[in-house]
Amino acid sequence: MGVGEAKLVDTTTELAGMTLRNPVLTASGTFGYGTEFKAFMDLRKIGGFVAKSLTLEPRFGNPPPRIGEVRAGMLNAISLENVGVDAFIADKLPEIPEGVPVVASLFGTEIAAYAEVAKRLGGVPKVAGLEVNASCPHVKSGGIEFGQDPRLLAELVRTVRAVTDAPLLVKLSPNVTSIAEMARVCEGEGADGISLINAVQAMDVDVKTRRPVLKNVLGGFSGPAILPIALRMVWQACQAVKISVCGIGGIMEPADAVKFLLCGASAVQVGTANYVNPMASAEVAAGIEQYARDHGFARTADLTGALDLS
Amino acid sequence: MGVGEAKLVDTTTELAGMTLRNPVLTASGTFGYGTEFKAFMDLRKIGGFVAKSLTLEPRFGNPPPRIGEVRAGMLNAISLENVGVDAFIADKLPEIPEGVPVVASLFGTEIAAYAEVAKRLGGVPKVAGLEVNASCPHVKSGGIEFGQDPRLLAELVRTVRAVTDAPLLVKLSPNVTSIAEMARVCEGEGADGISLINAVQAMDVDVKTRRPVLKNVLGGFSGPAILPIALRMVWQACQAVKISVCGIGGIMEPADAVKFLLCGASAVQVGTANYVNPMASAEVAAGIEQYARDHGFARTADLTGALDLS
Amino acid sequence: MASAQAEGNGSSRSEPIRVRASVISNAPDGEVNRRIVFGVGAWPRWQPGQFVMLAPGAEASAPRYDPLLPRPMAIFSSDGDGEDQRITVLYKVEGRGTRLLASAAPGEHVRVVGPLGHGFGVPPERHHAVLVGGGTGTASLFTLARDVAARGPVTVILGARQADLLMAEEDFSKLGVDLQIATEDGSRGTRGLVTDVLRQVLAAASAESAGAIVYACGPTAMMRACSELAAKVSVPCRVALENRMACGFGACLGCAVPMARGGFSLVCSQGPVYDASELDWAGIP
Amino acid sequence: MASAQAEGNGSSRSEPIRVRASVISNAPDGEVNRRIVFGVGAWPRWQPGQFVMLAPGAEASAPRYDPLLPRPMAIFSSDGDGEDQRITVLYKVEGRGTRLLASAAPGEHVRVVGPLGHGFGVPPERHHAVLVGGGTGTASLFTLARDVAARGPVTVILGARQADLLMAEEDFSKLGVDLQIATEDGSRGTRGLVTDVLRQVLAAASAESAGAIVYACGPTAMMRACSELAAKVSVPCRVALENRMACGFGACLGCAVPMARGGFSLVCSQGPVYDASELDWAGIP
Ligand SMILES: Cc1cc2nc3c(=O)[nH]c(=O)nc-3n(C[C@H](O)[C@H](O)[C@H](O)COP(=O)(O)OP(=O)(O)OC[C@H]3O[C@@H](n4cnc5c(N)ncnc54)[C@H](O)[C@@H]3O)c2cc1C
Ligand SMILES: Cc1cc2nc3c(=O)[nH]c(=O)nc-3n(C[C@H](O)[C@H](O)[C@H](O)COP(=O)(O)OP(=O)(O)OC[C@H]3O[C@@H](n4cnc5c(N)ncnc54)[C@H](O)[C@@H]3O)c2cc1C
Ligand SMILES: Cc1cc2nc3c(=O)[nH]c(=O)nc-3n(C[C@H](O)[C@H](O)[C@H](O)COP(=O)(O)O)c2cc1C
Ligand SMILES: Cc1cc2nc3c(=O)[nH]c(=O)nc-3n(C[C@H](O)[C@H](O)[C@H](O)COP(=O)(O)O)c2cc1C
Ligand code: FES
Ligand code: FES
Repeated sequence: MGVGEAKLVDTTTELAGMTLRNPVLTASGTFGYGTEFKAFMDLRKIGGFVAKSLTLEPRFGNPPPRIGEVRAGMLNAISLENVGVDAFIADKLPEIPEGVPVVASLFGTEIAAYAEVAKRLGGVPKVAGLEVNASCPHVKSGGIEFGQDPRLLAELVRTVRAVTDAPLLVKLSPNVTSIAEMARVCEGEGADGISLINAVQAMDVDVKTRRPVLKNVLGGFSGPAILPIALRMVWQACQAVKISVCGIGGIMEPADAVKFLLCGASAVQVGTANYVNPMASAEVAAGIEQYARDHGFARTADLTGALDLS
Repeated sequence: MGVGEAKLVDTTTELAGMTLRNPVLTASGTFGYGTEFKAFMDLRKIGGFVAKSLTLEPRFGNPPPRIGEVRAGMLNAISLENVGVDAFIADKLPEIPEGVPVVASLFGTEIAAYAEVAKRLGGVPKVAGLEVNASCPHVKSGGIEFGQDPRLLAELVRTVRAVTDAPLLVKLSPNVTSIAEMARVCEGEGADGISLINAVQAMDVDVKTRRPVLKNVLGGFSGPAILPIALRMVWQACQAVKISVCGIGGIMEPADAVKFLLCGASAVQVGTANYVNPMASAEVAAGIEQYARDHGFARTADLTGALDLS
Repeated sequence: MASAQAEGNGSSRSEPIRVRASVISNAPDGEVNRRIVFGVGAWPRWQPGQFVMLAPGAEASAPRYDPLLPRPMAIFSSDGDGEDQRITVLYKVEGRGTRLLASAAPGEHVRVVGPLGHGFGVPPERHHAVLVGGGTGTASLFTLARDVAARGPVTVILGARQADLLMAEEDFSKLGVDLQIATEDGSRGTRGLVTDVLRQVLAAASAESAGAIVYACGPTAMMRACSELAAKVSVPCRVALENRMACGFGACLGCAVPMARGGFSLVCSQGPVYDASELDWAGIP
Repeated sequence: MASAQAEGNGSSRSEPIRVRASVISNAPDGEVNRRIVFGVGAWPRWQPGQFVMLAPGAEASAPRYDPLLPRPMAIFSSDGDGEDQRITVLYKVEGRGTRLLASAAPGEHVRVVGPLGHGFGVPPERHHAVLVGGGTGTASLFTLARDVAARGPVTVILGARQADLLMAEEDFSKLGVDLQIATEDGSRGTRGLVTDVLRQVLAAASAESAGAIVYACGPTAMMRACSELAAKVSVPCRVALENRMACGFGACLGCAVPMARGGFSLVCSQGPVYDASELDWAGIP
């Protein structure tokens, strides 16, 4: 780059039919309903946020302990806890400043419930798009997750797709043999994009008490430790489908986010990092722009898929 | 415990029909052929070691870079590199001191080759047992791993079982939707035990060069970061089968190993820790004994499954 | 939903901030505990009972993500003003995070988020405030004790297994409040539990006209016992819980505790101070 | 299989040890590089070209596993004897591990495994030894230079992009050897590459009766260029490779480089010193 003024970088991002200010969102369940972060940062510094997954009715979560720390990561077994879709629309959305795209995440134990939540979110102002949470490793819903069975997943995506025209992301579970297969299912059923990964199913034990760290025994593993798994899955998904991919997992610093973009993601979500540093998402967004500038990219969108495999 | 002399703890371990001095082995591919560690520790301080996976013929591995560091872990794409089963028997085994049980790990791209390696290891002195490596996420063998497909896995275990009477462990891949299913397949086909987990398929990117960190792009993720995933899978496998389970993944300290035992493993394998601290395995073995003593267990074997779920 | 009183405070609460705090001193405080003083610049107004999230250990010359999560710690006290404020935290070295914190040297930096949560609130007019601290829970009570000492009668009961585990005894004794100590092994003060002392104090206080109020912070079993004693004599009891936390400001839902009325409350943002009667004690770890 | 000469050394090599080394000093060395001196107790006999694996950063008060792997570093020099030996390492702050190493204070401890690998070996009788160091590769050559200076003619050529990146120039100049410097920007010595200097030195040396031998350590491209120049005038060339390593002692197979004859060699245990002709240069990262 020449001397003089630093070139302006265009950070506009297209994700699953949404146009975002920049490629950084925050991940469902790690950013509350947005309001919790207002003290720390201007929400307009990021591309948008994905709200805590919503069910039809308000739900309580698991009994404590719900979280634990592991090396370079954490476990959680929050489960379904949320205010319910109606309270979200009535009480939470109005608190979000204008100009902050909200992606509503939805979740249910039956396909019909997913569809009903999607319907209620239809046409709601500020809701820029939907994310179907097809994975929740810690819910005792009697076995396999939607995102672990290609037929279940297909039916879920098809049903939700039928009731909404909103930009539709499907969030995939990492606890599968082939992420590419699951990605293709979503594409085939008309999803506009996929988000991955959700937390990895995991467990920890307290050797002092000889008890599981989580009351629920099993939980979801998130944080910097899982980044290499997430990056691999995003890479595999990007090879498998043409719809947009949103990369999630272990992003702490701008360089982490850049890795996902280079592997083919159009945008990223920052999760656990928000707990460690409530300004993390804004710092990641600024850092991606800086990276693009330093490496001669006029648009952050040009980073997508720019991995050098020569 | 009373005052006076510290009670002696019995560390004898039964694993898949082998009787070991203590429940700590070293993991295949992380302890070379044993000789590399002689300068640092007395190999008789551990229960035994699992040698680098062997193929019928000597094989070269992948071109460099083969390794990379990630948060609390490392990636590797060594691939099949090994001296071959015959050179192992002729050149490597004689270098191992008496009284050190060696578990020979075997590997192949076809089932027949696995069986042939197993045959050649039959009755070889010092070889206490066999471990079938059913997983190797970085081998470009044209797709899915043996350990990712229940039918392939069943055929593999059945075929090897038919040619050997040696204690037979099957080492499982973590890159599956249901580890319990794979564990049951092994039990059903007559394996004496299962070892898990192998490295988790993963990837990293160097943002300075915009290239994958590994020449092979994808590699296996190991080290402390993966412990919570390994522990979960060991727990699930122990719920699913009655044959013995050997826990592997991220063990750095004695407490880590104790977690696997509490979840139901009969023994453990120390892997990546050997690189960071070549005495790690001996220290883990001593520490498990200490833990048993401090917590009033007369035998380390009593730790197996002693998780408190009340 | 927090208790009514905590909510009251809530409305006037300052917004939390995140600062790169400089370690001014970090030294043993007694034989087991440690006292760390941070320079925090322009620190928001805070209420006794509020807490901070401290990064585990000092900032390194390169980012390290093991351990990962910040640790919740009560604000023991603060001083200074304007751009030059300091906060003090008293802590016990428990695990990896606090061990690393113990080695943070003066001049090093630690990331601090706070003040967080709701405080104890102020006792009703002329009520006898009885503060009961067990172990590290004591730290949450010091500034409360100082503030209420100016308003009416105060008794502080501090307890621990043995004398060297007592926290901040000297600080409390300088406040000139009625200070009573209980240790299980009798190595200091009464031999026995804080609840043995509390029983007597409440009996005496019941003779007073304006009534009493208990503030307790310590192990769950201790707080529960305090709340039962207080309930027996119809004295209100407020407790400050210490639960595992990831964020400290309501984003992760990790710190939830079950409520008597059903459902959960977030200790970090709706607590950590509760009316003891609000909680489902059987479900609190 | 290592080269014949390295194997020769191999047989007489000491077994490596793992020590908790104490940092004696750790200070800038020039404007970019740093010099760290460790107390290592009874350190085994070692050969120039051998290296150590250093834990990334000083031992913390609690175990931390990020970063995880030890870092390979050449032994620059050693001194002391018996139970009281010291080793010196010169390093450049590159990434997280070396950044943490830079903040290791005197009195802190760093885990060190070594000495590892095979050394350069000794030059044939009366040969003119030409040592070429680029960047951090220079560190591998210092003790070799000192040792061969006692045996015959020596030329040391050190290069870097610019003057402040040069490593250990003063140490070399004190050896009284023929020292030549090349910087790409001409800020010190000849403007140009070390290979420009090497070409001239080899031309002059070819007039000598006993012949010459080149020892090179630095970036892959530099070593490759040196080896090609040497090959042209039929002078043997030995190079010390710097590759990513996990273990440093032959256990992980992570450091493999392709050989000219096919197959791979482990840089840590069969190198890091090779005859340049043995290597498949196109496949070395
Ligand atoms: C609101 C609040 C105020 C507190 N105030 C103080 C104080 O003033 N002084 C003091 O010494 N301690 C206080 N604690 C307890 C303190 O947070 C823990 O002792 C500390 O987190 C232990 O961290 P560690 O790294 O040493 O332990 P580790 O066992 O290594 O921690 C592992 C994880 O468990 C969590 N954890 C472990 N023990 C506790 C615990 N008892 N409570 C909450 N989380 C825990 C850690 O935060 C971390 O996430 C307070 C806790 C809370 C919730
Ligand atoms: C035999 C040998 C001797 C060496 N001697 C010296 C020396 O004397 N002085 C010196 O400054 N450097 C030396 N190096 C290079 C030194 O090892 C790297 O600069 C260092 O590992 C970088 O670590 P980091 O944490 O700063 O970088 P990061 O990029 O954070 O490291 C990440 C990982 O990559 C590896 N890595 C990164 N760069 C290199 C590299 N250039 N070579 C090998 N591994 C690398 C690290 O070891 C680590 O595993 C030597 C390397 C080898 C193999
Ligand atoms: C405490 C916690 C709660 C979560 N809740 C949800 C949720 O409600 N819905 C969802 O889709 N993902 C949820 N997640 C998963 C995250 O959105 C994200 O996919 C995962 O944490 C990996 O990203 P990270 O490593 O950046 O945290 C949750 C994660 C955590 C840590
Ligand atoms: C460099 C490297 C090479 C490995 N080679 C093999 C192998 O040949 N056969 C095998 O079964 N597992 C191999 N593994 C996997 C380990 O045996 C072990 O299952 C895995 O690393 C997880 O354990 P850890 O986290 O303790 O390292 C290898 C691991 C590493 C890091
Ligand atoms: S600690 Fe995160 S919600 Fe309370
Ligand atoms: S670094 Fe492990 S074999 Fe060379």
